[in-house]
Amino acid sequence: MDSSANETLPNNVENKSARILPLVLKNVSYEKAGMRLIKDLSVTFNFGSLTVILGPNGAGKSLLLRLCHGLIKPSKGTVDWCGPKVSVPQRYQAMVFQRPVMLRRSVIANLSHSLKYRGINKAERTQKIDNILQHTGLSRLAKVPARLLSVGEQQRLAVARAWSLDPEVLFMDEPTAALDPAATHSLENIIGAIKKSGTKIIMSTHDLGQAKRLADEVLFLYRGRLLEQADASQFFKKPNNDLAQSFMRGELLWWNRQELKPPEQLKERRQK
Amino acid sequence: MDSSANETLPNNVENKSARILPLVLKNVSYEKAGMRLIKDLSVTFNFGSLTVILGPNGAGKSLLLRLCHGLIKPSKGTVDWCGPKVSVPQRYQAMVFQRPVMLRRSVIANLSHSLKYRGINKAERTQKIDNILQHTGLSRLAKVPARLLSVGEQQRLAVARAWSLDPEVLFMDEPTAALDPAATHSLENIIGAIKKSGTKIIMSTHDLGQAKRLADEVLFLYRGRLLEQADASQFFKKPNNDLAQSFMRGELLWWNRQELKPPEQLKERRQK
Amino acid sequence: TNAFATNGFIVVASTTSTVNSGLFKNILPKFTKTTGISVRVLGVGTGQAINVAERGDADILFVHHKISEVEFVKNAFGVKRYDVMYNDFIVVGPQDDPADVQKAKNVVEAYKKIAAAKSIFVSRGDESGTHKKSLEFWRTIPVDLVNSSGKWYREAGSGMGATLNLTSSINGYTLTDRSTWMAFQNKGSLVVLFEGDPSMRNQYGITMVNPTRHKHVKAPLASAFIGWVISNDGQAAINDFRISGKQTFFANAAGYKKIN
Amino acid sequence: MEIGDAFAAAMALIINFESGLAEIVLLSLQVSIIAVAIACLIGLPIGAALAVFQFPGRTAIAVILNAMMGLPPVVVGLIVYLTLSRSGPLGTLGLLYTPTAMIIAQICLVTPIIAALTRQTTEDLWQEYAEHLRSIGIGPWRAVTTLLWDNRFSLITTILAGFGRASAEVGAVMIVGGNIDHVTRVMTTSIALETSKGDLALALGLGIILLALALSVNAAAFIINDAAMKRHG
Amino acid sequence: MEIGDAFAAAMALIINFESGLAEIVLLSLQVSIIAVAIACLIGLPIGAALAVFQFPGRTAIAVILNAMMGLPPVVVGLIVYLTLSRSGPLGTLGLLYTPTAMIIAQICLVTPIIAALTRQTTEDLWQEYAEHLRSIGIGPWRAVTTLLWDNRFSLITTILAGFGRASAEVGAVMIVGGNIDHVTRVMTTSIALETSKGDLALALGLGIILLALALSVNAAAFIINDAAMKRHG
Ligand SMILES: Nc1ncnc2c1ncn2[C@@H]1O[C@H](COP(=O)(O)OP(=O)(O)OP(=O)(O)O)[C@@H](O)[C@H]1O
Ligand SMILES: Nc1ncnc2c1ncn2[C@@H]1O[C@H](COP(=O)(O)OP(=O)(O)OP(=O)(O)O)[C@@H](O)[C@H]1O
Ligand SMILES: [Mg+2]
Ligand SMILES: [Mg+2]
Repeated sequence: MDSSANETLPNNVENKSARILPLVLKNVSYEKAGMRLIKDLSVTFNFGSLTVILGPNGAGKSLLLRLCHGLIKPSKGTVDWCGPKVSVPQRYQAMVFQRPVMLRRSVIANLSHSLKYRGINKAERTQKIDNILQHTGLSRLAKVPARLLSVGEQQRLAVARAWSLDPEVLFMDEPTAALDPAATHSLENIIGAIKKSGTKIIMSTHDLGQAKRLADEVLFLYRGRLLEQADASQFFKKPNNDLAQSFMRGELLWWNRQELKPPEQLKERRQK
Repeated sequence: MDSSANETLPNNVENKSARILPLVLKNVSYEKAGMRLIKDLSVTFNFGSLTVILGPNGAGKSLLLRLCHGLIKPSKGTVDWCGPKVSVPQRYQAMVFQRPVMLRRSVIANLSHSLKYRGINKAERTQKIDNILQHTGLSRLAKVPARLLSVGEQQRLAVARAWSLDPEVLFMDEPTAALDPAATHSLENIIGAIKKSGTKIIMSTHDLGQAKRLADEVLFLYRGRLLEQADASQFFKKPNNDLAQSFMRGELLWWNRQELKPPEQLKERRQK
Repeated sequence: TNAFATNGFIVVASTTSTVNSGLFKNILPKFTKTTGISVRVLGVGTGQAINVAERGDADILFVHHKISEVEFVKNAFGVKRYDVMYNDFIVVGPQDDPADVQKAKNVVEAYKKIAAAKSIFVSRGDESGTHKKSLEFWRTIPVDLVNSSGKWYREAGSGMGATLNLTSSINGYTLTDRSTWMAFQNKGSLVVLFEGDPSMRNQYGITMVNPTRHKHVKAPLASAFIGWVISNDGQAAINDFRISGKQTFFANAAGYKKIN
Repeated sequence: MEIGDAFAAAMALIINFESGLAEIVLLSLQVSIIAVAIACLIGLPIGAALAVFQFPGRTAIAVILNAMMGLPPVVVGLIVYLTLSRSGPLGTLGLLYTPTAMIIAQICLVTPIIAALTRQTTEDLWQEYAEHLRSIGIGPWRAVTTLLWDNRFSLITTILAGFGRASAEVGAVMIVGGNIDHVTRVMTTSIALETSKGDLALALGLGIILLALALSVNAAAFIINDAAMKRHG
Repeated sequence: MEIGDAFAAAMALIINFESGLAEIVLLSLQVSIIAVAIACLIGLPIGAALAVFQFPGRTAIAVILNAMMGLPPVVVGLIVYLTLSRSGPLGTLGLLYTPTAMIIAQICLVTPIIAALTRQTTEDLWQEYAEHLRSIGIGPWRAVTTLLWDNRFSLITTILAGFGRASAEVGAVMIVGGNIDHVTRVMTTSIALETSKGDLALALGLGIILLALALSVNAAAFIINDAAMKRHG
């Protein structure tokens, strides 16, 4: 995550005109075990901007990212890619999970595994991996089994792995949560560079400073509901929603929201 | 993690005079697969103060906590509890892991499982669990299978579980990494209260602000070596070690340390 | 109705030929009805039956290899051996009879023809009474069985039923006791090709396991059974047993013969 | 072709449902289920303990256990026979040629299978749980309890593998049970008997019924397991 | 007591090492290893696919597979026998009473065991891997490859369970092989034969040799597995 190397980032700028974007969610609900975890959510993700999803723990940020990425199916509503190449949308996306899955292989094998299945040939793979390992500071760990890495190192590997796929849309679920300050800073630079190269980034974070630094657009989620969608500049000046306001003040504890006078409709959750 | 409720925290203040502390590490090294991951580390942890371990990803913070907690054995050197009750030191410790293990049970069963094995009877258990669930904002999730919780909720459960054991020494490995801002704030308050109740807390964090707010004492780890041990006030004014200085400036990337002119002895790692 | 009606049971170690033919199923209820003693019959190889009896795991030995039975008594494993019944061995083989066994004058000639034609002959190969009988016949002919084994001479190493199954699917010849043959249902194209040579007689005997050697042997119950088997009632029951209308075993206990 | 005959024979057996068949079916189920239950009581803790305890010779025991999954039924039958025989060490109990002897033989066959497969499954979960369980300081035996309980939905396949071995096995029960009519005759020994009588259709018919039984037991286990899983998440 | 005799018999067999014994031992190993290898080729992908693919009837198949772990060898033997017999559908191949027939029978017995246990093990790993693999968009068959590869160290126990079943089994090979001396006689059928001859010491002696063989195979598998594990972490 060497911020000085932005020019050599292995992303392929010229390919990046919308192939699957925009992504349109219409009245999406997600239920599990009788609980409505995502409620009537409608939103459109457009090419270009970086979207940050904010919200307290358990708000549904990770579920929303999974729904968008197609890993879970909505119980109601639709999730549609509306670009020209929507027959294989998975090919143009990648995701960094909040708890990254480490294949029981070395760091390098973790990277080459996904590249192989994207049909990238051996020579190109080796070069790409070298490059990306360097940018994420994993070069000297290349041969270590991925499951033995420290948590922060695993998070870097997850970023490297998703990034190497050169996606049009990159989902990231709190990608810097386990990173040290310098690595966080460096990853923010990388994210900026990836975005510049034409990749749509949709990420969640609990670091409000980071959100402010990176976001073009903010979604504020609360108990499975999208309470506010706004331009970053506007949102960080002052959110419209009262719950978003108290969240920004570091006050919003979702389990004692009654003290915060919430909208009436929020009461139904987990009553059964 | 309701900060207003500090007075009702379920810790048992009167029991808290040193039973197993101090903890003395003498020349501790930890090797694995031919790599020296912790190198010649000597440190003493005393009763009362809160120790924060800082250092970049892969520095060995988690390994050090594991060594102290007795989960791994040093390859060289000794880790000794020097208090009066050292025959069963595990009874007086608890740990919040960086990746908490969720038993395949409900939230409540995760809590009662460890309490049961500490010999706490059913009535007391129920009351304790109720109390702690409330303080960590998990009450309404009590019956949900723990593995379905969001990552942040899992981290809360891990804190609740360790806290419920009422330890003399509480190890916490980046306990707020997945928490939202308000929950982080609240947990910091809880940590303060636990400390006040007489529990020794040894924690790692990447949040320098948090370290500043909580620490009495700071250990700075770098590539398995303890480079600085200092009073928090002194450390945050200006660390003595040059690497610690650049770490505090958000500059220390461990994989390009050659640019930072490090001490010579740091070169041997992972050469094989 | 009698002294033994105490729900006692005895164990009889016998061979698969008697069990598979259904003889015991037929005659035992008659015994149990009059005495109240139930009889548990073990159908195993002759060698195994003798071994079981020697170890004292049965009260009675009921097999068809007189030499071994006499030996059994001589070594004080058994009390006394009685002849019970007989039937005969037969040579079965494929209907088209490639070795022309049907025309043989005696069993040795039949065996000679098989060896000469190198037609497949399936041997039990398990040291059972039937196998030993078959070897008796082979020994009278100059033929190298060891070298032929695995070629035309196949050693099945299994019970009569399994050997017959094998013989019927490869259309070979084999020697079998008549009772197993009569009850056997997977004959395929096999037919009886040679029978009636007096040396093919198959004698069954019954012996009580020595109760002084094995204290737990239920001597009174066992004597009752042996007594019944060689009594007129028992012998008549054996003679009455039919497979598809044909008599299978011929009772020949010493006393019974006299009466007849 | 005989397969058709076999189905006809199976149907005939079921339709003219004789008490003889019922007796055999019940005895089969009884023997196998009791044997598997006892094998679980022994094998599950042993398997889990092997995953958890660290001691010299642990791998050797694991390898031996793996090898013992291949205990030949006839050999087990012989050993149990020699032990229970009147001239054997436990001869005075008079257990030979009783259902109890058959249960003992099957326990010997099934316990290693359950223990070896449990060791493997538990080891995978222990990797995940070890740090937490050791952190809260619970002893290895209590760790075994926790692991077995939390792994119960995976262990069902292990137990069913054991049940499969028990219910299908003929070599051992034949030797120690003796296939005595009305006393120790079970499905598999009946099938062997009918085969040796050359009544292949009847043998196959019995085989079909035995498979149907196995299927019912497995389906029941699955349904119970699934319901429990739904309840516990 | 006979156990002593058995060890003496085993020693005698090994010391006066006859070519007859070598023949039997080799055939046993050959038949079981080939059968298990083929059963793995079929069972591993089927088991893993059942863990990965979602389709209606998936649970039904899983339950049937579990139940088929309890296929009785005699029944399998009969079915293979009827299929290969001269009057059966594949009679023209003339495979009955050949080692090939024995291999076919053992494949039938072992494949369900390997598939069912693989399904269980793979399902546990799939739970962990699913999101990542689906995220990178690899198809289910390629997911199967990844899962089998990454799970190879756990699957060894599964394969050994299959090998145990194959090498210990007597009912099926007896029916389709016929236990013909120099042609299809293997260790287990020899043991059954000696038992029926009443030569229990020799039977047990052969049993001891068979167990020693199984132990060697398992130890070899363990050593290879362990070396690979050390290399791959
Ligand atoms: N499969 C499931 N079954 C039941 N509840 C679930 C399931 N998956 C998620 N949940 C619940 O849905 C809610 C939202 O989960 P999600 O992981 O999206 O939260 P999040 O916003 O990402 O939180 P965090 O900041 O802690 O990561 C949580 O309360 C969680 O307990
Ligand atoms: N079992 C192991 N085998 C080999 N290397 C290991 C093992 N465990 C840890 N390591 C290595 O030791 C180093 C220190 O790991 P540790 O988890 O203590 O780091 P950390 O300081 O906690 O980092 P983070 O901030 O990312 O959590 C890492 O580089 C890691 O790859
Ligand atoms: Mg989340
Ligand atoms: Mg760490």
